[in-house]
Amino acid sequence: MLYREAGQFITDYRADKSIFRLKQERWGFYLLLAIAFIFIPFIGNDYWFSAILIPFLVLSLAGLGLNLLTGYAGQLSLGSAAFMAVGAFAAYNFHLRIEGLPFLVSFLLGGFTAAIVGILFGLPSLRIKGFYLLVSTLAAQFFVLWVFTNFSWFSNNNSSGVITAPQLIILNHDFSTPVGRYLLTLGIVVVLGFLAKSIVRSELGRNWMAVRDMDTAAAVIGISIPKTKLLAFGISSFFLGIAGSLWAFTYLGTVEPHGFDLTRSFQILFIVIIGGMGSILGNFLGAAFVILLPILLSNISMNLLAGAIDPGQLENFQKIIFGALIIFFLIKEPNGLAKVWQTFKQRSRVWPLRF
Amino acid sequence: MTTNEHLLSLNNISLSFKGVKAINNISFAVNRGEICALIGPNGAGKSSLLNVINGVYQADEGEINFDGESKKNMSPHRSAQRGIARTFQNIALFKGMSVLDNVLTGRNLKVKSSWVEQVFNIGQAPNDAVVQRKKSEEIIDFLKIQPWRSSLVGSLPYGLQKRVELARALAAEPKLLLLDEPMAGMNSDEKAEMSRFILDTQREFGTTIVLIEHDISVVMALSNHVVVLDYGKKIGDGTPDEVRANPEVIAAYLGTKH
Amino acid sequence: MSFFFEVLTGGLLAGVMYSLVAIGFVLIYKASGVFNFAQGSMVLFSALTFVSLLERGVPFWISFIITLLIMLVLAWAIERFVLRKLVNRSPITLFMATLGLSYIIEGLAQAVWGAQVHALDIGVSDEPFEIFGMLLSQFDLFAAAIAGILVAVLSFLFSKTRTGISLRAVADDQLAALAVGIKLNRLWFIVWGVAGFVGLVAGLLWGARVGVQFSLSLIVLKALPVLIIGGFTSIGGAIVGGLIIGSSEKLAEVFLGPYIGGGIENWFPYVLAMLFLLVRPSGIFGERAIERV
Amino acid sequence: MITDTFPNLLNFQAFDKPLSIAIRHKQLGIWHEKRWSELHQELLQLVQLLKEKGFKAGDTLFLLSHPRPEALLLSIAAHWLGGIAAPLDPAYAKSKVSALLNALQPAFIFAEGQLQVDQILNLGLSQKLIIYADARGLSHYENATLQAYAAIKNLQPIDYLKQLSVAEPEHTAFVFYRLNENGDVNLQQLSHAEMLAQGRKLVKQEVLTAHEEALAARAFAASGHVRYLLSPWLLAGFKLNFPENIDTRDIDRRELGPTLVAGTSATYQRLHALVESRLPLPNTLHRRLFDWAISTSKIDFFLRRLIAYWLITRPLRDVIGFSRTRVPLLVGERLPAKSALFFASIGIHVKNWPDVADWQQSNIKANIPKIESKKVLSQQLKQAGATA
Repeated sequence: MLYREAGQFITDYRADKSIFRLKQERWGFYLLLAIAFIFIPFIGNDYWFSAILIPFLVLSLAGLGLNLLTGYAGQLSLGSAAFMAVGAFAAYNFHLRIEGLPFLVSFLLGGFTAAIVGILFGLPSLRIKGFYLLVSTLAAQFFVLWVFTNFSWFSNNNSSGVITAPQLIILNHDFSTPVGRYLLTLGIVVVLGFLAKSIVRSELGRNWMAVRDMDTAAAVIGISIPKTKLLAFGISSFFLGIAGSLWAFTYLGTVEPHGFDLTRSFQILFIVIIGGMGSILGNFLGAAFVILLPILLSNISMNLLAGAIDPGQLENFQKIIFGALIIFFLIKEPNGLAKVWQTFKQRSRVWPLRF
Repeated sequence: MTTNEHLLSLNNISLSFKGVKAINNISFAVNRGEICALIGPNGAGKSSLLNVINGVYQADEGEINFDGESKKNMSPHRSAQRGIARTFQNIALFKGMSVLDNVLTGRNLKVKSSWVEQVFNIGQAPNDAVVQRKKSEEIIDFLKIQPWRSSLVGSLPYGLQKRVELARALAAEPKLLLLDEPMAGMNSDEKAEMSRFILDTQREFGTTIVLIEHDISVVMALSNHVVVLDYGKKIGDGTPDEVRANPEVIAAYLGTKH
Repeated sequence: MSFFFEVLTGGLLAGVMYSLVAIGFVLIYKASGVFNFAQGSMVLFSALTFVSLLERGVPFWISFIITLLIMLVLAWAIERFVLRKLVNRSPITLFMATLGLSYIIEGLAQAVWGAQVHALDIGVSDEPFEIFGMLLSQFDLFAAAIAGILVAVLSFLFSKTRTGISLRAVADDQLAALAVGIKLNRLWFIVWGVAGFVGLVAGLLWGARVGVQFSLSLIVLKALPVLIIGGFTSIGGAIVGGLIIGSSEKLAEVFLGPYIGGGIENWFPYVLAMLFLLVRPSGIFGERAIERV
Repeated sequence: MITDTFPNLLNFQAFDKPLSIAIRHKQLGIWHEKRWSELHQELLQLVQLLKEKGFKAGDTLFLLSHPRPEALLLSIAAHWLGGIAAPLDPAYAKSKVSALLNALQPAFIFAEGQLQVDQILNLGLSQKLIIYADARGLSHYENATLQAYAAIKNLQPIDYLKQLSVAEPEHTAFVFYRLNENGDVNLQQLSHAEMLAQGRKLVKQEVLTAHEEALAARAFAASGHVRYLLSPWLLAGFKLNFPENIDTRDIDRRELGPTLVAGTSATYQRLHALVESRLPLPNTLHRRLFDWAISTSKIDFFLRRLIAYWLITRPLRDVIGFSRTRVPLLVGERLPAKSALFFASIGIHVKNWPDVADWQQSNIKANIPKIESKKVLSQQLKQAGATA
């Protein structure tokens, strides 16, 4: 609507593969990055970084992880938090037990460990579909947490299974300040975001969607279902694993296994549903929603209702509202906020005409 | 028993669901480069037969010889690798993907680069991507669906979806193409167009085609070879004219309205 | 040896509880193909309502009736405002909707009745008595009896009454059922209502056992493996599955626990269910469908 | 000073700006570009091909095709050898085209693809050569006169320094045929000089430069397009763009955003109808805004124009691919008031240029749709040649 497309045509296929076809979109995105990396660090305060921005980023990443599995490959999972836990605890142990291992590397290794565990619990998906798969992912959820609580080795014999963040130092620059942790998280999330985008646009991404939309046809045109599904589990868990490390070490600082319990998995699932299945952007929208709504509610009850509602009740209302929202989205906009954005963009492309 | 000019031959195939015989001891052979039509009343077992040929169903008895290799049964994946592509009676496209992406998935077996190479756009990936895109575009051009290249298949009219599904099958550059009622629910113009596409496919790519079709006029116009099924049995097999002359066929099929 | 049997029967009787919840699932799944994750919160909600009424001095049966009515209203609301708007959506979607539903119901229950634990006494003593040299809980036997009766009644209803028959028809083929003029909406309402009733019974028994508290809603997680093993569409299967899960997890806890660490009953049922799946992907009693293409 | 003919001008452009883009053709989803030098090379190969096939001065090359670079280049190659290009309107009814072909008994034909080739072969003409561009479906045809355009790739181009173009300005460059209602063949002969003169007039008046982007959505099947698109292209040396196919031309126009559009009344009316069909529904706020914005009422003030421009006309122009259009030409008959008003109201001021309709009655008679003995027709054709 506001910008012209005329004259933006492609003369080779490589150009057509770029994520933002129109230069205006490209610029808009760069601007966004600039704001996130340069502007916000200056204006943001510690509360914003620690209580809103960092968890927002980490949950976006987690949602991304689950979205790859559920939104793109169509495999439902209730075990997301378990894979986050694996990532976090693995990273912690790598960093703890390998002398002088840069923590970024240990994050990465944590991610890979999560991927392996993910593939293990994904194996049943080769024989079973739909709800039946829930069993496998729930098994992961409970088994993993049980392991981390029962075997204190994983938490370096900490009585309550708590693990603590390593020194966040890259090239002897300390990232443990709120701004530092924000920038660190942002950097990792942006990189992984691009990675995810190029995965879903690659052949693998297409195969995932093919399996999701019609697995019989996918098999008939020669897509290897087992490979496709297991890769989905592996890669999804890799993203979740990294998100776990960030959750534990750049957001909370210390975490116990039950920081990754079933409710966390649900929270991530909600992010995906509200944000939009099968969309990268959606995870960020969904995460923002899930983070901001409670804050909004509590502010309302604080300021408008002058704290008439006690926190316990507030939590209940939150639950009700979230439940209602989930149902609302499933009924009205099954493809979530991302779809809303998509529709808006499409409408404005043809504005002032209808189509 | 398969001589060289037979691309596909079925020997005494039988299949049953829960005791009900869907296919009863059927044998026939398809020559290289021919268009072979399977006809017969609804429930004659035509679709089931296609499903057996490319391994969606596993035959209870009998064996399939494809391209000089005999198998009792094959997985769909294996049969795709060996060059069998197909379309489905009720369209089985990937509704959430664009036309181009659907056609691209059809080429998944031709892709040279590994997924890692593709994700990081290294190694063979950059060239491979271009090659696959070009091939897909050629198919899109061949079936004249350029205007819808980037629209979601779910949003396209029925006739077009049928064409896109054919495109996806052709993208695999198959030796054998199985078409399950490619013209079901089309008007005469669309049928004519689709027939033309099918003929061109056979001529341009030398693809052997086995198709199921109810419209006898289309069958007679298109096919070099007709096999007639009724209640899971083969009751006719030969050139269109031979079949048209076959009294049993007339009784079982041509007599009844379809 | 007798100790083994003691654990076994204890497990079996606990399994009865699982079965009770699982039955609620099966009913709804048969009728609407919905995997109702909210079953657990329905159990919690009903128990909480009941006990709160009781605490406010309402007589036992009155509060039972009231609770039942509330559960019916709930069922009606669910059918009217959720299911009806999600007809012929994918099962996954429906499942996620019930996930949202469970959040609403739990939030509602605690917002109205508070989150503290309530003790519930339904007048059945829980002190164990000895039989064939092993200790059995009187309460467990009572629960088993109730479950038995419930199952008997349900299976009678579903084999004899019109509703029951149309339910089976729907389970077989929704379109065909619609064609012969079965009103799905009405059926769904009934089924959810019955599921609510079953949930109430289960809620009372569990509540009396462990106290009425939030954790009640978590037994839904146990019901899942039960269903996997028993098959989603068979009440009998739900019972058997419940018994298998109940007993095996207790046995595992007692005999495996010491070696690999306690608290394994959280995940053991799932592992067991997975093993089942690998052997028999559609459960013991569930029927396998042929894929049409 | 080189003589004023199409081939010479192409020579000139190839020397003047060898490396700048001359032609874009959207194929297989992307715009394929050709530079003037490449174009020149291809032209020389085509000349070679035509020579080999015995095309000589005075021969006519008939073109059955939608707009394609191949058709364009072949025309100029024919000119090179002193021949004439006769494009047949692809919008013409099949039966009429067949009737024309029968009447005219062409020896050299360019056919876009299988459909056209079939049409020609079914007529059983005694043609010497059929060049086809789109090989789809033709691989199994066994007809000695069939020749794939692609085959020129491995042809040794003529040495244009030794074999200069024999075309002369007063030669007929293009001839257009049509049938009147009682089946007489009418024709229109256009010389190089005349066409280029009018082209030059346009270039001068509209100040067309080498930077124009023109879209050739219609074939050069009407003299107007030769006058106002083809010759300006060769004179000003701008970029000529061909859409992927007739169905995608709207998408392609939007992608490209041409600066020069040469359309007929039909072209513009079609576009107008397209917009009409997609307007916001009546009695919606959206629609009211639209109407208010494009209303050409007298009460006009700065703010209104500003809002109208940014909210409606500018985006609308982009959607229909006119956002960069500097010279919207209307060739031939003028627009109906309604359409004219519409385009004016969104700031597209269509410029009307006359399409001189100097149709001459030939005494060739064609029969539509049935074909009678070709012998008689060919005799009539001979007479026509004698009398002309």
